[in-house]
Amino acid sequence: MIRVIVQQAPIDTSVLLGALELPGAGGVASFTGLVRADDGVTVLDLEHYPGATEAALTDLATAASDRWGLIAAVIVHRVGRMAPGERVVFVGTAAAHRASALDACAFLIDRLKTEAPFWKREERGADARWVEARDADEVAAARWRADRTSDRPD
Amino acid sequence: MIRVIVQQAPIDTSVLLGALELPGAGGVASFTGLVRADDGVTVLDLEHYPGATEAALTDLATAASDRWGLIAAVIVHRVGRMAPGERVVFVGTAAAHRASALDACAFLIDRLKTEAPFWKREERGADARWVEARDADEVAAARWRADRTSDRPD
Amino acid sequence: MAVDILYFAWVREAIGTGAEQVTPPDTVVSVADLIAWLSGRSEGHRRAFADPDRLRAAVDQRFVPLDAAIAGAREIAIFPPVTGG
Amino acid sequence: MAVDILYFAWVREAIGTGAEQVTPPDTVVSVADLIAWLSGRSEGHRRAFADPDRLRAAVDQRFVPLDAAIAGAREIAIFPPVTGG
Repeated sequence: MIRVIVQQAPIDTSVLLGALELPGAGGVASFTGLVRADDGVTVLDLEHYPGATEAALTDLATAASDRWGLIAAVIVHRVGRMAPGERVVFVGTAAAHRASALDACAFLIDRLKTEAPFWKREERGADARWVEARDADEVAAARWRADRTSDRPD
Repeated sequence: MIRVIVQQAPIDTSVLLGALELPGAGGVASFTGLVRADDGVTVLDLEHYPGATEAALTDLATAASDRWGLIAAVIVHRVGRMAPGERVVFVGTAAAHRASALDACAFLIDRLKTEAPFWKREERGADARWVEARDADEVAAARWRADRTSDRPD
Repeated sequence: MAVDILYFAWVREAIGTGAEQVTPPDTVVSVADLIAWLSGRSEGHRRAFADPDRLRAAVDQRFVPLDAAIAGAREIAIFPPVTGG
Repeated sequence: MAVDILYFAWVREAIGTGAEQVTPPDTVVSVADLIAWLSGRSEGHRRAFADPDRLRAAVDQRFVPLDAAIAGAREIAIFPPVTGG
């Protein structure tokens, strides 16, 4: 089961997490990204490339499913304006064993950061600036690019 | 915030996941372990060592908090009899950045498997057997024993 | 041949529009050629495209390097490195 | 001196009780000594402790290797390798 959603509405993580608990699943992993509430940001505004975004996320979810034999992979990304503390993104995976679910979840959020066409604009009161891409995100994504199998057992 | 619970009651993951979204948290990671519904098990019965269990889980959560500078670490483990599809364990972490939350979450479930005094007994109809410890779990736990820092950037 | 050009984030803001249709000459073969050619359209284009190292592109919704050919493309998007998640 | 002994999982089942109080002689210094000494208490103990490689132990609720000393211990638990999570 692959599910990819780009939405304006707030993300309901409890519904998403529960939906991953499918027959055969021994482990469900999730990652939720939040607007940091501690760095002076008053609004996070997220722009995306409609159509291309959904295609990129579907490609990632399919790649993770194939590589780790997932039972389910879900990616939900919010766009538009959001406040500190709100959820920006949810990634969830289900697999027979925990290592597959955990590795696939980390893979999806790492790769999403560099491969899905979203752009963040931070507002701090009247000041607004586009967030710069981080080299560290490229490094994190590159970890998964080599066709290395996990160093953890399943 | 460190929270460790050993309980007979079903685990409510949505409440636990939501409670990790504290100020300063940019990433929340979770792992939920489920009774596999596909291998003929009709009942999973979980025994533990009261007192020692809570101490072991608290030690693990504290170690993870210190190592990754977590904002929150939560471990909830169910004991007693449960049916296929039910949740056995929930591990959740919150950190400023995603890598810390993800690594700490994997660390907690890997180490819990070999260091917390729980024992699983599987029933398949009238047949019951104690689950054998798996070498693979020792290997997974050993990954974290060396004081290696994560190979992913924060 | 006419092609739809899309802009996102600060590229869109600098140019002042998120989409336009253009008909580049035959000498425009790659995305990089297109960017150089578009730079002449306005002061906003010139500013947005001043440093091609800061630009990324997609042809028909697939990410491509800037030296990718644009022959046959219907939709070309030009934007900064992505920052989602 | 009297010490509380706890058993878990199949060790508990083989012995037929989850807890007992014993007073080992002074020659019983380590957990391994204790296990060998307890083996003589019943057929169930003998079966449970037949293969010490399959046993783990905790002294006063802290995991210890089987060669750990038990001097001063109030509570010693003997059990199979753990299988939680």
